[in-house]
Order: sequence, then structure tokens, then C-alpha cells
Amino acid sequence: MKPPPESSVVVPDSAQPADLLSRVISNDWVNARYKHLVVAAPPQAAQARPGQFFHLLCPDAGGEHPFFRRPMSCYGASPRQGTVEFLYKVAGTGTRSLASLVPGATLPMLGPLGHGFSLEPAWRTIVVVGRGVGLATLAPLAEAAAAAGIAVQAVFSARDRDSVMSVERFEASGARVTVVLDSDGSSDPAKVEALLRRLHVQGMADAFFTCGSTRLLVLLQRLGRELGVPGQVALEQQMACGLGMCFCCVRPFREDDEVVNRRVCWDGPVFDIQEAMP
Amino acid sequence: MKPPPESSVVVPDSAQPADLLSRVISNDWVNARYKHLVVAAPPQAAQARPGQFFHLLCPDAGGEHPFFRRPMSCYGASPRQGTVEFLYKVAGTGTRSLASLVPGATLPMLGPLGHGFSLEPAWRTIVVVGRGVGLATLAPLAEAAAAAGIAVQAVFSARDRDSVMSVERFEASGARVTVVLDSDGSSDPAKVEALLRRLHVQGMADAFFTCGSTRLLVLLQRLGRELGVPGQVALEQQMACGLGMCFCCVRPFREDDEVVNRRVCWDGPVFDIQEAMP
Amino acid sequence: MTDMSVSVGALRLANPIMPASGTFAEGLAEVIDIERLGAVVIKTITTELRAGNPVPRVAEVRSGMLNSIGIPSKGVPYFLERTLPYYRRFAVPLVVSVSAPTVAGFASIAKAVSVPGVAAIEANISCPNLEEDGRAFAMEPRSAATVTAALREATPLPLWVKLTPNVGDIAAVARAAENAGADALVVANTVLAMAIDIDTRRPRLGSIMGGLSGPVIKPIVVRMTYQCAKAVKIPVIGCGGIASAEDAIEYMLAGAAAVQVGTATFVQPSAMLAILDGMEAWCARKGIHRVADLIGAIRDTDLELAPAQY
Amino acid sequence: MTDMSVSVGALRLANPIMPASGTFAEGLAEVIDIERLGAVVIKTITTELRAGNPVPRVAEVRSGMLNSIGIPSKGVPYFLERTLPYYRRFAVPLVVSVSAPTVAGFASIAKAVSVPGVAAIEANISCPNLEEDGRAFAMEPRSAATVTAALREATPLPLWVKLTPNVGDIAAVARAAENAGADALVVANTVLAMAIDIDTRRPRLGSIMGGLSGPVIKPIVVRMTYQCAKAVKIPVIGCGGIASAEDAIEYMLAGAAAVQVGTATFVQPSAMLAILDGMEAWCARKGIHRVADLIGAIRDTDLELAPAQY
Ligand SMILES: Cc1cc2nc3c(=O)[nH]c(=O)nc-3n(C[C@H](O)[C@H](O)[C@H](O)COP(=O)(O)OP(=O)(O)OC[C@H]3O[C@@H](n4cnc5c(N)ncnc54)[C@H](O)[C@@H]3O)c2cc1C
Ligand SMILES: Cc1cc2nc3c(=O)[nH]c(=O)nc-3n(C[C@H](O)[C@H](O)[C@H](O)COP(=O)(O)OP(=O)(O)OC[C@H]3O[C@@H](n4cnc5c(N)ncnc54)[C@H](O)[C@@H]3O)c2cc1C
Ligand SMILES: Cc1cc2nc3c(=O)[nH]c(=O)nc-3n(C[C@H](O)[C@H](O)[C@H](O)COP(=O)(O)O)c2cc1C
Ligand SMILES: Cc1cc2nc3c(=O)[nH]c(=O)nc-3n(C[C@H](O)[C@H](O)[C@H](O)COP(=O)(O)O)c2cc1C
Ligand code: FES
Ligand code: FES
Repeated sequence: MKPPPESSVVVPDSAQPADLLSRVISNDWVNARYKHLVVAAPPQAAQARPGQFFHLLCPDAGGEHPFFRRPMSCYGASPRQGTVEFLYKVAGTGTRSLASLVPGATLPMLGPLGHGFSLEPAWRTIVVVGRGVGLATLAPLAEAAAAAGIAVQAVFSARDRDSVMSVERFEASGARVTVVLDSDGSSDPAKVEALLRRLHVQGMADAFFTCGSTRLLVLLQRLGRELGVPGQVALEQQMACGLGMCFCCVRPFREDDEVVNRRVCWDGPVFDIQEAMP
Repeated sequence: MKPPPESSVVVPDSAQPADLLSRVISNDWVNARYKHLVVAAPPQAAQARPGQFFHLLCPDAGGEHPFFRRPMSCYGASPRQGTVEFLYKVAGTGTRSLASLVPGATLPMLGPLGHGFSLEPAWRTIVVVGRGVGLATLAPLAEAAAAAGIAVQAVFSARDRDSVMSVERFEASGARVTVVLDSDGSSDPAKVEALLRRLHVQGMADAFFTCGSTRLLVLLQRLGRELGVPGQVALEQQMACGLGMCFCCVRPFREDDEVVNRRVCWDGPVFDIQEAMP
Repeated sequence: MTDMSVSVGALRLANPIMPASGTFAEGLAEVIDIERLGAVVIKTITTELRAGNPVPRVAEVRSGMLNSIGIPSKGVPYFLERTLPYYRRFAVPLVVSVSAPTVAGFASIAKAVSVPGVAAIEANISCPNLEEDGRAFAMEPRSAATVTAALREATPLPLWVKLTPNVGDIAAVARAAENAGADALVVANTVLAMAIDIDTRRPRLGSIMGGLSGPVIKPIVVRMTYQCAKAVKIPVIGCGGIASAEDAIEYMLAGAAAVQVGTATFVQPSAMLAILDGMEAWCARKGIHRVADLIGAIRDTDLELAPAQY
Repeated sequence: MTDMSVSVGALRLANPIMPASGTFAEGLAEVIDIERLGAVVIKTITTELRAGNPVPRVAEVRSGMLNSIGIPSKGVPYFLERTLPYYRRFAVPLVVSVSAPTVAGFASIAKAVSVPGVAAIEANISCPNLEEDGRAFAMEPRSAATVTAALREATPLPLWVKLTPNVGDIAAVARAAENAGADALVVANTVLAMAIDIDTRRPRLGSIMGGLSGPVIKPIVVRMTYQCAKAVKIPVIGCGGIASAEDAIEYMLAGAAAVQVGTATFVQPSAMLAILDGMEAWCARKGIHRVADLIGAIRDTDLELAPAQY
């Protein structure tokens, strides 16, 4: 492994990050495991770009003592309404305490952070493939693509019908959503591969975007390489600082035949799909 | 100093202590610095005797992280109503978090703990001298005395008129309350001494009881020695376990010309007034 | 039903949960059923009568406490005449913690308390060695070995040696105690620490410094338990910040054959029983038939211990 | 208005607040005004290029964190060509933390970074000494002295030596570093610790053990700061668990001439400035005209340090 790349002096591609105090507007369950959090936030926050995230200071509540902040993708940001949205899975200490937030509560959030997705003006249709929390990260991308006149073919993978989320949100932006499920076997890699190849044949795959599943990442890397389709992936790693300072969030990446460590918070969380190592 | 006395195998003088879950009925301000907490508690708790205390598990609330429990005298206990009362000064971490309790909240409390006051059947009138939080400890004593047919002369010392508490409570039990204040000079030791001597001359001082002020303790020790009046004092010391295990709550006591350490939680909190060292 | 029993050397315990010395006394028997414990360990006693340290003796810190109780002791006769008969009414094994300022003093108190009714002796060697500049016996492998060897001579009872965490290389001390004849190690005593009241500018303990205990020290002492368990063949008893069943299990995975619970009992008098019940429920859920199977069961074989590198 | 300036040897700082090495980087300059700090301290660099340790590199524990980042380093040329020019735009003094596996390596990197724009060198000697069994230089007075003397030879810049808390007698190491020519001591690095995930049975850090930091270590490191400040005449910089103005003041009363803030910044990016503002307000409230008057101002002269006695 080579030492991390020189990116540490790079300027981020959006609003200056700041530690902002937001106020909870709503925090409702969308299904048995996910909640949708909407907060009122200062203007900078609402300028978050697709793929960027916030580092949330989860409350010391209900016997939970989260120590670190928790990174959450921006699921939506409306500068006009002054809101920022998150879609999160209630998993451990931090997200359980987040789930206890009631409307009116304050939530300190650091951001917007990281490098988001980029869209090439030349693309006409992109394919967005997500699973689970990955959809939270991909939703703003679909909306940005629509706004830029780029059509979106979305493939949602989920355990079963009840786990499917966000379809309306994607469809509202004009995306075409195909849902594949573990429960009926339609999420089988071979079937998803066939589906993606069909889209490519139809000229509807100028780029691949993915988040939320290692299996899907591996599939898209292989297809992308074979078909010459570029792609981007949003990755996760445990974070302490979120600002590129602690080097705890590194993951390995391929760079010119070498393996380098990059910080997900600072060099990502969005990376070139071929450089990512699952 | 000699090692602590042999009291560690002594059985307490009341209901077996237990860690009980109580429920807050009310928690209201009585003046700018004191709150009155009433909880519904299991029968054992309500059997607490005057001078006994509970060790309260203060909530981890409002950014306060009390680690130890906090000792609080039982300000009242009604086995019939199943309630226990506390009167407390909002001081630091623990009492601030206690102050945040709302009706319906649960409060774990260990007790009743310690050795309370004792009353001799031969006494006809006792003098109870208290200041500040000391009144919380002395109120149940006045009520027990009344129930035993012993008259109570109470002297309350306070900074000013607004700091006076509990007068109605004492008077309701039949006690005669004299209030002395710093603000008008009536709490001056010489004046309080004259008052106590008057009570003694009138045959109304079969025993002295005190809590809450070192100055008053010293005065009562001197007078008691001179006049041959026995007495008891309830003392405070920082506590960890409340059960005689950690030896952190020791204070020095005179015992046959020697100085010994005794545990306030286990050997007290009520001690012979002449043995206490201020 | 999980078999909760564990062996600490020759001594078989009904379960791995016992109090830490100095955090247990008769008072607790009024609140919990102490017969359910694996053992009871009494507060350290010394031959000399002692009053302990000045107050304030405790301070509260974030997620833990500081103490400078010292060792108020009523001496050996009091132990034999009062404490021991009191515990005879319980069937649970009694472990007697002893201390002394000299090697000979350790040997003599160990001998004096090696009487029927005592199941094991725990030597609290985190105390100043008056023969060597007042450094604690447990701070150097050599002095730990010397005192352990003398204790081994002095008593036929199972000998547990309790180490201090205030050392650079606890595994070396552990090996020294093992080689000198210890039957088990208790890892560890409190971590030397202090706190200052910024308003009064005074130390928050009357003796300036004291011992840190509670949840705050758990990650440090889990590490030491792991290091000691790797370094010796005798059982290691883990002790430091255990407050939940999960904490106790973590210590056992790190290599502890049993655990001691101290500070947690001050906050939650029923902590030890709650831990025991919680461990039993956890084992049942995980299909673990013998709690002893957890001892040292950390999955670390494929990992390389990176050279400590900060 | 309180005079917030302090001296660390010959170096005058506008105020006593600076980041701890490894917890600061350019990213923070986007969120806070780093010109307001007393100094900036960069993450330790080494001559060799290094990738750092395996993931997971951090774990959350009660009131603190574990890390095993290691020292990913891009080497000296990167420092000279990229990092240094970046910091030249700020007026705040730049402290460069260096490390090496050998005494000669330490001397050589110290020499290489002794260039204009560098205000002081902080030697992170809590790293394994490859010439002596891999024990950290800071673990023994002798090896600490040897490496400090070599560093002293190699650089005319103010030399700060950063100690490890993982020792039995930190005052002895402090004295050794002072005698060998250190201009100041940083007390201390992280406390060696570990945690295990009981469900997977795996260590929660990829390198099994790692360094504990955050509020959890404050009472331990305040104690060490106090011990070191009593033991040496050179300034001591306190570092461990500082998260509030009160914490920083506590360290100064214990004897620290300045303080470093690490983990707190991860949770609260503005922590250092909040601490600075809070100290200034506190001093104003208390009528303290020079923050430097707090240094070592603990009221302990009438107290006797009880012989450590657990
Ligand atoms: C850039 C980024 C964007 C993310 N966006 C979303 C999102 O929009 N919705 C969503 O539900 N989740 C998202 N995650 C994952 C989310 O951060 C974790 O689910 C969350 O931190 C878990 O915290 P916890 O306290 O509930 O779990 P615990 O297991 O108690 O967490 C313990 C520690 O591990 C870390 N951790 C655990 N799981 C993850 C993970 N998957 N990724 C990173 N750190 C983790 C926590 O942050 C914490 O430090 C994102 C992660 C990253 C890195
Ligand atoms: C037997 C007994 C009965 C008591 N009864 C009452 C009562 O009825 N009403 C009342 O207002 N107060 C009473 N006190 C005092 C009360 O316990 C303290 O005011 C309270 O513990 C302060 O806690 P804090 O967190 O607010 O203060 P902090 O200063 O934050 O407390 C820090 C630590 O010091 C301890 N401490 C601080 N002050 C005292 C004190 N005066 N006595 C003992 N420990 C202290 C705390 O328990 C805690 O461990 C009693 C004390 C004892 C020992
Ligand atoms: C108040 C108190 C008194 C203690 N007294 C003793 C003692 O007498 N002998 C001893 O070996 N350890 C003593 N200890 C240390 C504990 O036995 C234990 O090693 C330490 O507290 C760590 O465990 P914990 O975090 O569970 O409390 C004492 C600890 C406390 C908190
Ligand atoms: C993520 C992380 C990385 C660190 N890297 C270094 C380092 O490179 N060099 C160093 O001397 N100390 C390093 N440290 C130790 C800190 O500088 C500091 O000594 C320690 O964290 C205690 O302070 P704190 O409790 O305020 O964090 C690091 C600490 C953390 C948490
Ligand atoms: S989280 Fe600190 S560098 Fe990424
Ligand atoms: S508080 Fe533990 S002995 Fe009194």
C-alpha cells in the first residue's frame, strides 16, 4: 500500500461546511426499521449537493450514550424551504437516540461534507442501482439528474415488498423505477445483470451509480468495465471527525495498479466505481 | 485515630432497605432554591423512620451526568398513602437532574437507610433547631414526637424571610416554631443561645435535636454539656454506596477520649450530639 | 440451562461473579441475596489497625469515580472474631483480601487468616512496599515475585494475587507472580488519577491522588486482562468497570475465568445479580451450554497485533 | 480583559489552546478560524511512507474512543512541499510532530523539518523503538533520554517531547527528557486499551489494541500532568480528555503551561474556540488578569500526599 493521496489540501465542491443547529420538523417511521427525519436548517445546509452528508450529533437520550457523531447522507435539501431530510435505518446506539427526537428538538449537524456525485452534461440516461440506506443517498442524485435533463433508470433491490422505500420520491422526479426482491428471487445477481444489460442495449446506461450493496457494486464494476460504462459509488465507513483529520474512515482503492487508502469523509464518500475495492 | 467501631455487623432499626422503584407524583418549587418531591413508593419505603434517608438514583438528564446516587432525608412518609417526600436544595449535578423529574417519571431509590432519631418516653418537651436542608430531616421527628405525646419547640434559622420553609408543616404537628433570621440579626448565636436558655429554664428542653448548621451544632453541644441536656444531630457527608461498604462517608467522632471514624450512612446519619465533631 | 460454574484453579465457583475487594460488606446482604454470588471478597485487612485516609475520600468523575479510602482496618482479631463468624452463615466461598507494608508482614497476615471458612486469599499487593522506597509491590516484577513467594510459603490456601494497572508492562508482573506460585491473578486494582475543583483550586480528594474505577477504566483493564491471560497459564480474574452482563462477557472473552464487580454495586446494589441473570439469559439465547466456554474465546487468531503506534 | 498569552519555553503563544497531534488537519480550517489558536500541531510525520493500521481503526466506548490509526505518513518531501506552504498563510505558530523507529531516524527527521515556518518540533516518542525490542522510547527513562539528546543535537528549534501514559512512573521519564535537553513536555499520548464485540467475538479494532482518548482519560492524565509539573522545571503541556474550559483550567491548575485538545474536536469541531472563549469569560468573572497565573496554582501545600494505598 502507498500512503494516502495528496487530496488533503483540496477544497470541497459546495457550500463551506459548518456546525449548524437544526430544528426537527418531523421524524416519522417509513417502515419497521427506517425513519424519515426532516429538519429546518440554515441556508448553507440546504445547499448540500447529491452524495454529500452531514455529521449528526445524536442526543444523549434514553440510556444511549453515543460518543461520536453519526454520518448521514442528505436525502433531500430544499434551499427554498430551508429544510434538510434524512432517511435512516434505526440500527445501534446513535440511530436509536436519533429516533427519539421529537418535533421542535434541536439537532447540531456538521456539513455539508464530502464530495458528492458528478453528472456529465453529455449523459442522456443514467442507471441508478440501490439497496437499503443506499436509496437515501441516491434520491437527490435522481432529482439533480432530472433537473439537468438527464433521464434516470432506477433499480431498487430489497428484501421484500415491505422493505421497499422511496419509489414515489424517485418517480416524482421522473425516474423509472424497477423493484427487484429477494423474496421472489428477482434480485438474483444474474437477473439484475440481465436487466442492466437490457438497459445498456437500449442505450439507457450512460453511467452507473450505486450505493448500499457490495454485491451490486461488484456487479456494476464488472459490467462497467466490460461495457465501457463509467460509474460512481457512494461508500460508507465508520467516522470520527468527518473532516479528514483522524484517518479512521479509510478504505482501500485501486490507483494505477497500486492500492491506496483514501478517507471516505474527505476524498469521498463518492468515488469512481472502478477504483473502489468492495 | 482508632479504627472504626464494631458497628458493621449491626442490623438497622427499621424496614429492611431495598432498591425500590418509585413514581413521581409531584416535584414543585417551594422557593427559589428548594423543591418538594413527592413519590409513590412501595410499602417498605413508606415505613422510613425520622432521620432515615434514601439514596436516589438521579436521572442522566439535561446534560447532567451524575454518577453516584444522592442521599436525601425522608421529609415525610405515609404508609397509608404509600408516599415518600423529599425537600431538597437544587445545588449541583445530581439535584439539578432531580429537579428535572416530571410527574409520572420513575425514580429508583435505595432505602430506608441508616439509623434515625430516637425519642425517650420520659421526655416531655424537646427542642429542635434547624437550618436550611436540616428542616427536611427534622420535620418527621417533630411529627413522631407529637405522635408520642412529646411537645416540640422548634427554632428555625434562615438567611431571610423568603428562605423560611416548613413552618406550616411543623405547626400542623403541634410544634411551636420560632424563626430567627440573619437579615434582622435574630439568628445571632448569642441571641439563639439566650432563647435556648429561656426554653431550658422553662423546663422545655429535655433534649436537643439539630441538623443543617455547624454553628448551631457547636452551640447546642456547649449548652447541652453545660446544662446536662442530651442531644442528637443528623450529619451529612458525601456518599457512594449508602450501605456501609465503601467507607467514603466517614466523619470523626469523640469516643472515650479517642477520635474514631464512623460512617455517616451506616453508623448514622443521626449521632449523639456530644460525640459529633463539627 | 447454561452451566454457570467456573474453576479458579482448584476452587470451583457456582458462577463467575463476585464483588471486588473494598466494594462489598455485610450491608449488601440486607439488599441482595449474596448466596447467589460465585464468591464474596472482603475489603482488604491489615495486621495493624488503621484509620484510612483524610476526607474527601471520593469524587465523582465522568462515568466513574475517584477514591482514596485507604485501608481502614480493624486488624486480624476482629476479622477472626466478628467478620468470619458472620460469613459462616452463608455457603458462598469467602475470599479474604490482605495487605501489609513488608514481605514478612504479608506472610504473617496470610498465615493468620488461613483458617477454616476461608476459601482463598487475595493478596492486595498494590500497596507501598516500605522496604523499597514505598513503591507498590505490584509495580515491579521482582518485588511482586518476592512477596508472592513469601505468601506461597505462608498459606496452603488458594492464593490470588491482585495486580495494579499503574505499570508499563503488566504481563511481566503477571508472569513473575505466576512463577512465584500464585494460583490466580486479579487484574486489576484502580488506576491512579486525580481531579481538581477549579473554584476552590483544591484537589477533589483529601489525599490529592486516588484510584479511578467504574466504566471509565474498562477498556484499559480489558486490555490488561487480555495481556495477562496470554502471558500466564493460571486463571485471571478480570476487574475494572464491569456494570453489565455484556461487560462481564467481554472480560471472559478477553481471557478472564471469573470477574469482580466493584463500583457498579455502589450505583446499583443489585448489579452483581443483574449481571449474573443477564449472562445466563445471553448464554441461553446464544445456545452456550457452559459459560466457561467463553473464557479466552476472543477471535483474534487471524489478526496481527500491530506494534503499538500512536 | 485577561491576558491570555502563555510562554512555552522561549515560544510565546497568544493563548494556551492548541490541537493535539493527529486530531487536526486542514479540514478544520474550513469550519473554524484557526488563527485564533495558540498554535497548530500537525499529525505526526515520519521519514518513511506509511499506510497506517488495518480497519476498523476506531471504536466508540463510554465517554471516549479507541483508535489504532497508526501513522499514515506521506513523508518529509510532502510535508515541505505541500503542508508547510499551506500553513504559511496563517500567522499561528506551526508545531511539527515527528516520529521514527530509531534514534538516528528521529535526529534525521528533526533536522529535515527544522526549516523556516516551523515554530517547534514535537517528538512523538510513544512509538516502538526498533533498536530495543520494540518497546516505546517513552517507556523507559533511559531510552527517552537517549532519543531526546539526539533530537536536541539535531535541531535548534524548541523541542517538545511527548510522553506516553503507559508507564508506571511518568515523572522519571519526564526528568530524563528534561535532563537530555527537552524544552517542554507534552503529557500525554493515548492510554493503551481494547474492546471486544461480544457478538462477533472479535476485537473492535483491527489491530486488537489501540489508544484510549477523550473525557475518560482526563483524571489519569491530570494526575500525570501534576506529577510531571512537580518533577521538572520546563513547561508541561497537558493533553487528555479536555473538552471544556473547565477541563483546560483544571490542567493549568495541575501545572500545565498550555493544553492540547484532541478527541473533543471530533465531536465538536469548534471545541477549541469554545474552550478559549470559556476560559476568557471564566477569568474575567474571577478577576484573573493573566491566564498564566493559573499555571500550577493548585492549593495543595497544606495537604499530604497519602502514600498510594488501595
Ligand atoms: C457518508 C455516509 C452516509 C451515510 N448515510 C446514511 C443514510 O443516509 N441512512 C442510513 O441509515 N445510514 C447511513 N449511513 C450509515 C450510518 O452512518 C450508520 O448506520 C450509523 O452510523 C450507525 O450508527 P448506530 O449508532 O446506529 O450504530 P452502531 O453500530 O451503534 O455504531 C457504532 C459506530 O459504528 C459506526 N457505524 C455503524 N455502521 C456504520 C455504517 N454503515 N457506516 C458508517 N459508520 C457506521 C457508527 O457511526 C458508530 O461510530 C451513512 C454512512 C456514511 C459513512
Ligand atoms: C444523610 C443525608 C441526608 C440528606 N438530606 C438532604 C435533604 O433532605 N435535602 C437536601 O437538600 N439535601 C440533603 N442532603 C444533602 C444532599 O445529599 C446534597 O445536597 C446532594 O448530594 C448534592 O448533590 P448535587 O449533585 O446537587 O451536588 P454536587 O456538588 O454536584 O455533588 C457532588 C458530590 O458531592 C456530594 N455532596 C455534595 N454536597 C453534599 C452534602 N451536603 N452532603 C452529602 N453529599 C454531598 C454529592 O452527593 C455528590 O456525590 C443530605 C445528605 C445526607 C448525607
Ligand atoms: C471505594 C473503593 C474501595 C476499594 N478498596 C479496595 C481494597 O480495600 N482492596 C483492594 O484490593 N481493592 C480495593 N478497591 C479496588 C476494587 O477492588 C477494584 O479493583 C476497582 O475498583 C476496579 O473495579 P471497578 O471498576 O468494578 O470498581 C477499592 C475500590 C473502591 C472504589
Ligand atoms: C485519531 C487519533 C489520532 C492520533 N494521532 C496521533 C499522532 O499522530 N501523533 C501523536 O503524537 N498523537 C496522536 N494522537 C494522540 C493525541 O494527540 C492525544 O495525545 C490523545 O488523543 C489524548 O488527547 P484527547 O483525549 O484530547 O484526544 C491521536 C489521537 C487520536 C484520537
Ligand atoms: S472521519 Fe476523520 S478522516 Fe474521515
Ligand atoms: S457511603 Fe459507602 S460507607 Fe457510607
